[in-house]
Amino acid sequence: MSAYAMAVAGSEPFLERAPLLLRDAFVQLLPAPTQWLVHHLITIVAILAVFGLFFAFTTIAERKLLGRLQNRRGPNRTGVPQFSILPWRFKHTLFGLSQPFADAVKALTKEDIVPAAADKLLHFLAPVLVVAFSLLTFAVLPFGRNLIPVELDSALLYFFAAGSATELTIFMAGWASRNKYSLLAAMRALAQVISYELPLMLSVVPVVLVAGSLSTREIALAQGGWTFGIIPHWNVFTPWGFAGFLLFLVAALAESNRSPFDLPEAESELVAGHLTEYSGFKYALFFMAEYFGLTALSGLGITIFLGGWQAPVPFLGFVPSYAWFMLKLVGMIGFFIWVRGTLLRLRIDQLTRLAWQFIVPLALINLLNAAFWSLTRDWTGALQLVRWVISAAIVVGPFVLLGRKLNAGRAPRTYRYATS
Amino acid sequence: MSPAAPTQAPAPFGAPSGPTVRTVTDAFHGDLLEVSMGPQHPSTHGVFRMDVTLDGEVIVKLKPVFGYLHRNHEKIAENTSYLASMPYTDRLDYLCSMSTNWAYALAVEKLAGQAVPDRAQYLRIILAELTRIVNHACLVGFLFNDLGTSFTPLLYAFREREKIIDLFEALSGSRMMCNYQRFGGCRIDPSPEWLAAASRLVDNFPRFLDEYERMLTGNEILLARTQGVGRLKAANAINAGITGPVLRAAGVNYDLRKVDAYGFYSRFDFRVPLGEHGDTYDRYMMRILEMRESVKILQQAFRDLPTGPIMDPKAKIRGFRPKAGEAYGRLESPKGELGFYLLSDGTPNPYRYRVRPPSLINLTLLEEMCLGHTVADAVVILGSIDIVLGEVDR
Amino acid sequence: MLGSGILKGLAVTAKNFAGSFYDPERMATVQYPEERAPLGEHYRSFPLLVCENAADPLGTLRCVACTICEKECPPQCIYIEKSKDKKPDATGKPQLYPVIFTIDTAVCMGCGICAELCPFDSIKMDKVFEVTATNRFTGLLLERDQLAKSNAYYHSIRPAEAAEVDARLAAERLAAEEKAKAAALAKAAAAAAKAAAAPPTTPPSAA
Amino acid sequence: MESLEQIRDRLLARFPGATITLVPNPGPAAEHTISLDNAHAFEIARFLRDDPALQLDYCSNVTGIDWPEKEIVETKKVSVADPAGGPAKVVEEKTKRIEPGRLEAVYHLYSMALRHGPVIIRLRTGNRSDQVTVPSLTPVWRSCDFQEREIFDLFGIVFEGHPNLRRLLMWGDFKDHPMRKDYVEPDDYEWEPTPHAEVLERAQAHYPSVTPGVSAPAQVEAKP
Amino acid sequence: MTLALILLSVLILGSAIVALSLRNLIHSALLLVACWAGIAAFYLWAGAEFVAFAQGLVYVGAISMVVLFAVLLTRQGTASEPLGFASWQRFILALVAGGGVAGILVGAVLGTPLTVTTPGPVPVLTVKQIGAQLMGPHVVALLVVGILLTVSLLGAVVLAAEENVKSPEDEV
Repeated sequence: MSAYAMAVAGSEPFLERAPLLLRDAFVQLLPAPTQWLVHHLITIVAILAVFGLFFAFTTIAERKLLGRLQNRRGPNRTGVPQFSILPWRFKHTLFGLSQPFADAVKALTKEDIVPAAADKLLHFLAPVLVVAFSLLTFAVLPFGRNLIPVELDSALLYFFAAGSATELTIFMAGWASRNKYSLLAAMRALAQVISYELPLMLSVVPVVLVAGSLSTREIALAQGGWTFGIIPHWNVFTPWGFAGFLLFLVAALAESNRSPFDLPEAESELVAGHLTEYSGFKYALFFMAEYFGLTALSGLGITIFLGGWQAPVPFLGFVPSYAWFMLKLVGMIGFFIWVRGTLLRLRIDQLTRLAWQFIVPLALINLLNAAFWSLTRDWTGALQLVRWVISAAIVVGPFVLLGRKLNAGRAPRTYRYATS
Repeated sequence: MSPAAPTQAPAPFGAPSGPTVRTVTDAFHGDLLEVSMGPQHPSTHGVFRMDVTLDGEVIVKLKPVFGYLHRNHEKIAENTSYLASMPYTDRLDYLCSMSTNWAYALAVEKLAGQAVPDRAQYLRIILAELTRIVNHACLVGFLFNDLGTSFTPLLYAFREREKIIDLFEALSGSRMMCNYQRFGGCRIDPSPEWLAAASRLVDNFPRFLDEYERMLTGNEILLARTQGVGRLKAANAINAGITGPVLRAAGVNYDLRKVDAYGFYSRFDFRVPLGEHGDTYDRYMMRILEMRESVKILQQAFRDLPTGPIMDPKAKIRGFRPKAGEAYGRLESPKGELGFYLLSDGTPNPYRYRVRPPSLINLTLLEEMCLGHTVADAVVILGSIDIVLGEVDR
Repeated sequence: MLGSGILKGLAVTAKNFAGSFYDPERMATVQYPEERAPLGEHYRSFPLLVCENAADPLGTLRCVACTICEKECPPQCIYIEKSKDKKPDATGKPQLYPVIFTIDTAVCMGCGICAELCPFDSIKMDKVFEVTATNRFTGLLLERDQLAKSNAYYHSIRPAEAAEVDARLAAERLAAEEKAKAAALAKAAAAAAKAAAAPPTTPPSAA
Repeated sequence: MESLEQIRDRLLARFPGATITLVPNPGPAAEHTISLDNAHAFEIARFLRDDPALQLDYCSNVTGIDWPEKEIVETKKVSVADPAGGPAKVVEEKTKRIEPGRLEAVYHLYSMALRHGPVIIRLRTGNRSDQVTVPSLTPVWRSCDFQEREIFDLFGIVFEGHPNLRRLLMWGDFKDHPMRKDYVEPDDYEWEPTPHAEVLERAQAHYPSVTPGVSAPAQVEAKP
Repeated sequence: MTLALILLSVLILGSAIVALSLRNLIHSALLLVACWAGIAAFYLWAGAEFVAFAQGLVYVGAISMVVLFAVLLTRQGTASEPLGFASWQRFILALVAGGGVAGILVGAVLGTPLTVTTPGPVPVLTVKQIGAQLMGPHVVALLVVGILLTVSLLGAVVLAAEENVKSPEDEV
């Protein structure tokens, strides 16, 4: 709570403190016995509102970004609704930015279809639980220097515990739909989570090792400072951190069922996978949970590899920390969209093989690498360079070797031609 | 020996291509999953259906089911005049109406013994090769969609296809249902501006192909998903009548443009790319390489295009009645050997009109290619065969 | 190395992302209702019937109800009923005319074979592609009066082709007139000869 | 490639009991065909495929043709001797004969190995009703698989020895064979609103209350 | 506090009992997950944050998946068929096994001297302290567990790495 006390004491710029001051000002208006409850409620409402809106705009951003990647424009028609009761007509399409609200109205007004043979209870519970679980993970993310909803000592553990439960709901959805495609999707979701839970955690463990803490706040704080006043001390700018970040990205893509690991939903194979029998608002809930999960994982990635809420360069330190966090979040999600716009989907056996034959060994090696890094913390000068080289060699060598083995026998081919 | 009971088991029913396959009898297997993929499935390229039996995700049995788009095209054609069937041939393979038109015109010209002026022959080759590019670009795009991209390669391909389709529209009046070829020539003479625009487009096309290949051909996921998947052995492919790029991917050098040298193809210098493994990757690469060869043909055609009439002056548009007889005309459509068998009894309507659809016959070995692979692979194998349901079901 | 192909792909999509903002070669989409791609000279949608005079569309239809289009139409979407009487056409020759001429645009596939086969240059292909109706039977079943469009309209949508048709028709008309003139002349000459000539002389070798 | 006559002679030498006839094609295409008898067709097909000089390894196209029963009027000029002893008179004599109907399967064979073809063979059924069986060549050329099924479906030729003879395009319990010349279309599909008299008549026969200009389903619902 | 404890107990015991009585295996498995989650919540209530999250991560996140996977991959026989003698045998076996475990647990609980102390300030155990405990007095146990897990993990990797069937050269 020292950070909080510091913030309230006013040793930080006003913008940095503004959200807390706003909350406290509101809380103090209420009678004392309810204050603790309102205090937490405000946090919850703030997360819901901010990330709800963020989700809404992520959907449109994804569609527009994908559109641009594909040389289209994306949705650009939905603007200000035209109510005839208004005396004037404000006609602007707002670049289609109100598309998510139109989508929401559509999803809410659509008929909710439940298959006759479905397991009605589970079919209903799945979308509810998936949103719940995906929202739980937001509790431990440090959105700013002082903005951390719950400070937990074992925050990372909590994060993974809450996050892994979402796959369970995908299974529930797939199994309860009584649809063969959904069932296959449920199996795939289980296989995927069994394969990728481990690499995801293993890719994070080096950071825990080096930072010496499971707390997200501590990890973010540990990445403060700059070398030569320009290179931030983010974990991603170390050899093991970079490798860990890449592994984390792959595992996060798999964990959040994004392309190229969108196997449960594989629309070209399983129609819509576990979502085949969902419509209307239940479908929207799944959609929402998927984006929440993506946002949370991106947030985690930012916290543990990209310096959390820290500013990238010292002279931009005046920008409030939560703005940096959001900026990085937008960047991460943009990257995920970019990947989705480029790559094709793996097959389920290749997916598991990638996890067990490539990512898990590499993550284990990277753990060793991090151990080496933290043991050689006091190497300076020329030794610093040696440390870098050794550390880089520890990951690059196995990467090349394992990569070669993984892709053995496969290469672009040359072809012969017949002229007659 | 009775023909009904061949004692010696013939070769074509070859071994499946995947790793391990359980033998499935028709008896009930409790742990097998029967999935009817289609007719409303995103990746069956229309209203095609595969009744798939799965062991986990591995296919142990696959039965293609046809006919959802059947409209008895042949019967309709037998009840109308020769010319009135021409627009219907557009609807067979609706992605490549120009070459389908040509195949029909070729068969009718063979039936009636009609000549085609030089300029029309060149125009036909130009349009057929543009169609080949359109088809292959579409196919590759759709194949990548089946492979799970979020439409990006498809839309890049469609962007380029759009430019060619615009040319078709400017020339024939319609983007896809061109109805352009006539018995003894072509319908409309392209303007010099059209030819210049087409030539410019063709010259720019390799740039697009380069970018496309840079984006995808070396992609590790593509290699993993396609190499070694859905292998086809040359001997079985020949026996099953598989033609076109699918056959050539298996290493058989059989391209009707070279074999029959119909039209003026013998005047052109081009090569036929041949695969080695006959897997999905080879089939994909065949399309890319054929597009490159098509560009070469087109450049030669634009260079050498003669002037002159586009219609045989002796050709009859109204009251066309070929002499009694029969003819089978075939050409290398982008999907394979497209043939028209016509039987005339001297009346204005064909007595027998038959389409030899490459899409349908290329599906003959679909089950054997898919056995032992997963559902995801089946979708990709089907995509790499390149079918159009308008032609499969007719 | 593993991943190089993926990185190349990412680079290409990034290039396309950037290109979509400035390169019209990449961003080929047209914002349809506001912008429209130009229609080619040969673009075709549904048939129309050309008449000579916009003021009197039904009186100057070129169609003589020969029903070639009805017979040749592949989807059989044309229905024609011939008139009992004859009306003079543009050249003054008495011709039949269609009492009923309907085209079911819901069935029509726009192949253009009717326009191609019409010996009287009467049926031509329109370029209007935005055809919507709330009722298939009243909105898409076009009657003769709806199909009749003036020659000026035909010129406006297909200038080159219309000019060619006009020239051909004018030539035909000229030829017909000349023939008529020659026939009239011959007749007159014959009459004159008859009047002038004495009975025993040989008949004039007119024409 | 050998000429068709040479092939026939070779086949006759190889299969002495077989009846193999050449069917000429009068049209400009001049693609003449060989007609095989059903008893030997399978063996001959296998021979054609495996013969090193022919190697017809690729069966491109298989199609059916329906020849309904048809009355042929032949006019023959006969010189009749004048009973009175005058010069012989040439009299036209008309003979009517009924040519029995049959179904025919036509196979277009090519060689991919030697790049020649086509050799076209025809198989004929006895009639169009009860003797509609011909041997299946699918065991020889797998490409006949779907095409023979299609012919079975649309023409009703039964291919004996086909491993999986089911309807291909029509649904399983469909009764007739649509490509036969005497096939009558059912009138139970939704009628087209074109004012063609015969379409209207047919529609009215099926839905008695149909009037042009009103959508059919509405009228059907309105029926008592 | 007691209300929370009662609710948690109801959740844990209720879901466990219902899970036992259901015929639908998937439902049982999902209720088991609920039971585990309840136990995690109980740990949290008891102030053992680390154990609670570990319980959630391991049981809710991982073991539940394995259980579900096992249920889905198990061939279902004809369920209605009475097992007869075999059933009795199993029942006795289950009784012996379950009773043994229960006996040991009860013995352990009863054998522990539960000295009820006055509820003073609960010491907040940080992860660091737990770590220090594990790496200090209990290092042997930790090492043994670590080696065991590593061996099983490596075994899993080796099993996965082994090409089960070499992609055969037979083609269609």
